[in-house]
Amino acid sequence: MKLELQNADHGIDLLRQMILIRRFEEKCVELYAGQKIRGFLHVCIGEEAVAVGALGLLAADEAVVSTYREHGHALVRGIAPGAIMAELYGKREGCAGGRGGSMHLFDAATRFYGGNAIVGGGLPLALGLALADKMRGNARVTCCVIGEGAMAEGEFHETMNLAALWRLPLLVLCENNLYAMGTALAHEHAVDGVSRKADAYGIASDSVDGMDVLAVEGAARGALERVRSGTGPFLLECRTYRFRGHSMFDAELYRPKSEVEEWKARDPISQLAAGLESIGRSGEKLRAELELAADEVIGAAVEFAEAGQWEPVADLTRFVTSETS
Amino acid sequence: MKLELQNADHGIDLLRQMILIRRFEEKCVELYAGQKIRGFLHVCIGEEAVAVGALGLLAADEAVVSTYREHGHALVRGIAPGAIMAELYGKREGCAGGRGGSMHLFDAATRFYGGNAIVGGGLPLALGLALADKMRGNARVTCCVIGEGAMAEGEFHETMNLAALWRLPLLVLCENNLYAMGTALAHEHAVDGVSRKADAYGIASDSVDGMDVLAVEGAARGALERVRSGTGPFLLECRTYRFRGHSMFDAELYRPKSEVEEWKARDPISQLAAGLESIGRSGEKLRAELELAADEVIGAAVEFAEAGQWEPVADLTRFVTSETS
Amino acid sequence: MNARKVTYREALREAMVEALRGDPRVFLMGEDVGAYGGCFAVSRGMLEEFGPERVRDTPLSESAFVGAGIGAALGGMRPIVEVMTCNFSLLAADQIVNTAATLLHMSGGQFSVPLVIRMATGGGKQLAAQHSHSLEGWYAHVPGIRVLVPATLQDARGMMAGALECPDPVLIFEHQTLYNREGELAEDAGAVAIHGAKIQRPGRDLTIVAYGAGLWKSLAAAEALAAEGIDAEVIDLRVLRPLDDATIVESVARTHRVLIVDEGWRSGGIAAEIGMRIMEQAFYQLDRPVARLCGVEVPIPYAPQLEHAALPQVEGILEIARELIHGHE
Amino acid sequence: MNARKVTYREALREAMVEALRGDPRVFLMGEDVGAYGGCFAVSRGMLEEFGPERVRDTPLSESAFVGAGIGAALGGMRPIVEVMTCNFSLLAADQIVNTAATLLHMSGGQFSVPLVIRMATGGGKQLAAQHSHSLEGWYAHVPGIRVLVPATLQDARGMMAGALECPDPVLIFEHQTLYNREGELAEDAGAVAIHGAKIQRPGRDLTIVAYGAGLWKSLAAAEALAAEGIDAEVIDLRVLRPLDDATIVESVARTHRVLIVDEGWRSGGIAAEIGMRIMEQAFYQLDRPVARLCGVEVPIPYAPQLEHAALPQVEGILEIARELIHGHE
Ligand SMILES: Cc1ncc(C[n+]2csc(CCOP(=O)(O)OP(=O)(O)O)c2C)c(N)n1
Ligand SMILES: Cc1ncc(C[n+]2csc(CCOP(=O)(O)OP(=O)(O)O)c2C)c(N)n1
Ligand SMILES: [Mg+2]
Ligand SMILES: [Mg+2]
Repeated sequence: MKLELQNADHGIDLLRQMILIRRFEEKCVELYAGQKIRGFLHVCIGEEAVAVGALGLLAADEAVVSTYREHGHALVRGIAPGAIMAELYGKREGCAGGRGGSMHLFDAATRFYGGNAIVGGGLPLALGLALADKMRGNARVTCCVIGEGAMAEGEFHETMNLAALWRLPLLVLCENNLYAMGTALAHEHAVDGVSRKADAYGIASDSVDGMDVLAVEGAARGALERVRSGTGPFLLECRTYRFRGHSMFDAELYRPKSEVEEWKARDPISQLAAGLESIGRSGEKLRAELELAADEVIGAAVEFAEAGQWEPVADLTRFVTSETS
Repeated sequence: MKLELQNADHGIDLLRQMILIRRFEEKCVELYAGQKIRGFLHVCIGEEAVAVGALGLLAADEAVVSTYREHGHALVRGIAPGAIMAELYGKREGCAGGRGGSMHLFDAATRFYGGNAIVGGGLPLALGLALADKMRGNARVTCCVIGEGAMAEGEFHETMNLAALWRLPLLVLCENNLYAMGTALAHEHAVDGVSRKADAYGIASDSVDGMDVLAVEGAARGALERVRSGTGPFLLECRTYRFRGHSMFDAELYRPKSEVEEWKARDPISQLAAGLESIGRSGEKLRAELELAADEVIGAAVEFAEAGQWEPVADLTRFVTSETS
Repeated sequence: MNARKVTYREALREAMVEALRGDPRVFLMGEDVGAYGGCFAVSRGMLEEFGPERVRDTPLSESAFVGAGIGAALGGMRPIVEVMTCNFSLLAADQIVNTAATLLHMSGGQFSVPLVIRMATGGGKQLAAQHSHSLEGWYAHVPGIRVLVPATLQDARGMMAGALECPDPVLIFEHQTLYNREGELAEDAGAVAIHGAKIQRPGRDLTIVAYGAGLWKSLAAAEALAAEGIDAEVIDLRVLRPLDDATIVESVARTHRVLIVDEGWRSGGIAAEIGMRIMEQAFYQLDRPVARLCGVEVPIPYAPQLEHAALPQVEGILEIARELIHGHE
Repeated sequence: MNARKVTYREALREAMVEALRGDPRVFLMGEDVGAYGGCFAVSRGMLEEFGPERVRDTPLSESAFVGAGIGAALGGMRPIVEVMTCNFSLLAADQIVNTAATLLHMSGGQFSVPLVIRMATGGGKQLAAQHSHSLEGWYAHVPGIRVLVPATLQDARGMMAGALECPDPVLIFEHQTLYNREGELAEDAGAVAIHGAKIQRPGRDLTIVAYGAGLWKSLAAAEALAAEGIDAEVIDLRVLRPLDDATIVESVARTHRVLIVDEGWRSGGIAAEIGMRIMEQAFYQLDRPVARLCGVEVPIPYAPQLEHAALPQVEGILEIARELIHGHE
């Protein structure tokens, strides 16, 4: 963890964001047990450094296409915690009007294009967003977040090839948490890592420790500069780990407890807190304060969600097609 | 063209096969003009060295999965020319009973699994054939022939990854003729060649001059040895060229005539004939003899097809599902 | 109003050329739309006028380039994506059904997808089982998309403008046997509605509901029936989703007898839906059960006599029409 | 004959275990069937018994591993491929429709494809639009495949054996809400036919045609109707392709009134096909038009009240049944 003294404030901000995500999702797990949240719920606990380190660098008008494990991405991109929580509740005040739920957060204002539950399905969509920008002369980036599991889908291959052929401003951000549900990396990919995959398309790539938010930020900054310079797409892999099961229905038969414990010892939040400690800020005290602050935000979000309305059943068929007025 | 004296007979046999394919397809073009053959017709004129050099090495029980440009493959694998021609006519004596036509030659006896007209669609099927062999302890190879265009499809990626993961006895034989219909290589693939593509899966690969039948044979022999040794799949690229349009409906707007002429100067048949000449056999005389012999075979095939029957319309719905007796 | 001779293919091209000229957001993308001139020569010449950015050749990557169409539409463009035939569109079925069709709803109305996808459909050219199927009725099952089946030159010329204006995904199915069809088109032919069926031939004795290539077979049959004293009304559906029940039901209320002609496979095809709607809305108007003439349930074979037998033909229409009027012999 | 308590999930597992024990050619392949124990825990424990070759975890590559199932079937194996939900099967739609379903015919009868594909289907668990759709009726449109929809424990236990014996591709749709369903199963429960519908409750006043999760809703409705003096017959379709018209038509000839319950989207769904078959074969037996209660035509939303409203429910069945008997109020 390379934290410099002059960056302490920035470090604290990163810590704040990671803690917000962590606490938000811990709350989600609790609410799921209480059946306030239903359906599938996938949390990114343990992986917060990726969302915060990488997506935090995007400009306000840069687009994100994400997966079903996207609460962290949505929070970093600035969707209101209340709107996210209301969505998880299925309320009309949710950021997708309650129609999407946990796997389908959407927000036009922050250009957050889901929340996609077809693994790899967001890649062609992100390709198209980048294509539109290129055709319209916009230098901005589209960032597509995928898990390493998605790299086995044909859509990954087709998208990489097209993005490279057309030199599109696309950043593919791979959260490699070593498992696709219960399938370990060694059973997913004949070749580990992204560099040889990227090479196959002549795409620049990088791989970084996804538990170190500063490292993620550094790598993402480099990747984004490159993409914004117009040389084409970039594939950035962050090696990370989910501390919890794949979803709320996971017996975790496929990995040893000890492995989980090893990775927990590298908790990105603890690491950053320790980094702050090492430059003379009280990491643990900060952490406690930030947790309190986060809990307040989350409490308000829950209240907002609780107070939200159920969409009237009469509106069921709204938005199947557009309402042309 | 490295032809050794002691191999003259083998060289003559290769020449015989290439000439049979060439003459067969020239006849097809003629018959198409005469409306004896209908639908889509894709000939491999110019590319004969690949079929003859590579597929000629397969053992009798090794499977082939091919494309819609497969007459040459079918002939090399030993499907009777009459059965192929009857199929092109749409007669019930055809190797697919007239239901398939030019794009869908099939033959159980020679383990010829199509004749597939979905570009890339044969790859997963070949993967499965190889998987069955591996699970049943058969060391034999399944050979999947694809065009370079197919390498852009997601199925290529998924199949490569799975074949490598599972170390399956699969030879992917890529006929790279520089175009997918009218789309030139530079618009198909961000990266040319197969080595970086194969690397992405840790698959062994090779690329060879597809106009030189002996070179093809040499490369294919190496590839097949490797696959049969149980180390997993192999990707072999043969750089070749089709002298004619993509199908009978091609205005050839996308490539200069001069390019076609350059490649015609490298005609695999002429090259082999010259090679035979160089070791003291009269290449041109041989060629003329073999053409005569081929024409006899083809004449008989056409007769067979002409004499064939039209499947009664009452049998239309046969073979939609199996007839369990 | 002057008229001129054009083909269906030319009418489609004119519509696209007009769209690309008129709106910088519109572009055409697909396999071989550019240098090759389009696999059915629909876009020939367009690369020269609009350049490779706007007439964009893609590699063989149906899922990615259809999905890229969705993304580009979200990004403010108005893409026309060409998929060579609807058979190949199955490689992009996930993008069409799971993404294009759902995005507006899943996002609570935030993200509409103004995407147009054109594809060839249908049999009759001996292209066999992987190039000849009719999937327009199948896609019409999916909420969130609109399905157009232009049969006439007017619709080939005029539907594109409306499709591009539509905020939602529009699938256009062009029957392979129609591309060479020639006819008269008004000099100033332009946009037509992308909703609603149309009575192409009024009649009193019987309603024939058809679309695409089936329309022309139905009109030919209607002529032959007229000679026998049977006056058939022929409806061109034009749009398979949303279906225009009203026009059909209104016709049935007059004729009391219906035949639906649909090249798609019989079981679970669009003909069944139309029949069911008639049952629901005009049961007591029916003198006889609704009849349908569909594609035989078989992967379309190559052999000409088998392919012919697998598809609805004029003769079959005549037979059923006579039976509907005169009863079983 | 002893009976025991089992769940639908266990019944499915038993059938697979039996198949793998009994035939070395049978193996199971799909995402997370092994180490994870199956995404719906159907195959839990099977990896331990049969090892990673025969309970084969695949990467996320639906098109390739479904296609590999086709190839392995051609190569002499008897693969069971699991696709987690039918929504994801659209990524393999090309392999299923363009290859598995056509190969036998295209090859003139030479290559049959004895492949079994299992997938979860249906809504009711708030999984939203990319995990909740019902595509079994959609697939039933395609010639060359067989479509099974086990609703009962007997069928969950017994259909696999027949599916594996079938020389052609068989798709099995398991409704997500049924996995936890518990009931009695005979100690020696085994193979059942993979053709034919079954009258699950005889009745005289009205025929309710249902399948999958809809069967249970229909049976519950029939109980409630009985209390009102309406005696409903409930038919479990069991197989959507080929459809067993005969059983339906025979029932209609007795009851003269029909309601079809189908969770798939209404337009162009399997309910339309069933209605059309009744019209074609039993028009003059109908006292009223055939009614259908289908999934509302909307990508299934997450919110519970919306999802509930989007799917057929007992209340809706009751309403339509009453109307069929008593007429509109
Ligand atoms: C096309 C598709 N296939 C299967 C699934 C079921 N599924 C959901 S998440 C998942 C694993 C994805 O792994 P990865 O991409 O590594 O993301 P992670 O969950 O690890 O963040 C699977 C198999 C799906 N949603 N979509
Ligand atoms: C999935 C699919 N997409 C498009 C087509 C139309 N098509 C037929 S051949 C072809 C080009 C294929 O090129 P390549 O793989 O290089 O083979 P070649 O024809 O050059 O031998 C295309 C686009 C198809 N048959 N299947
Ligand atoms: Mg993962
Ligand atoms: Mg090629």
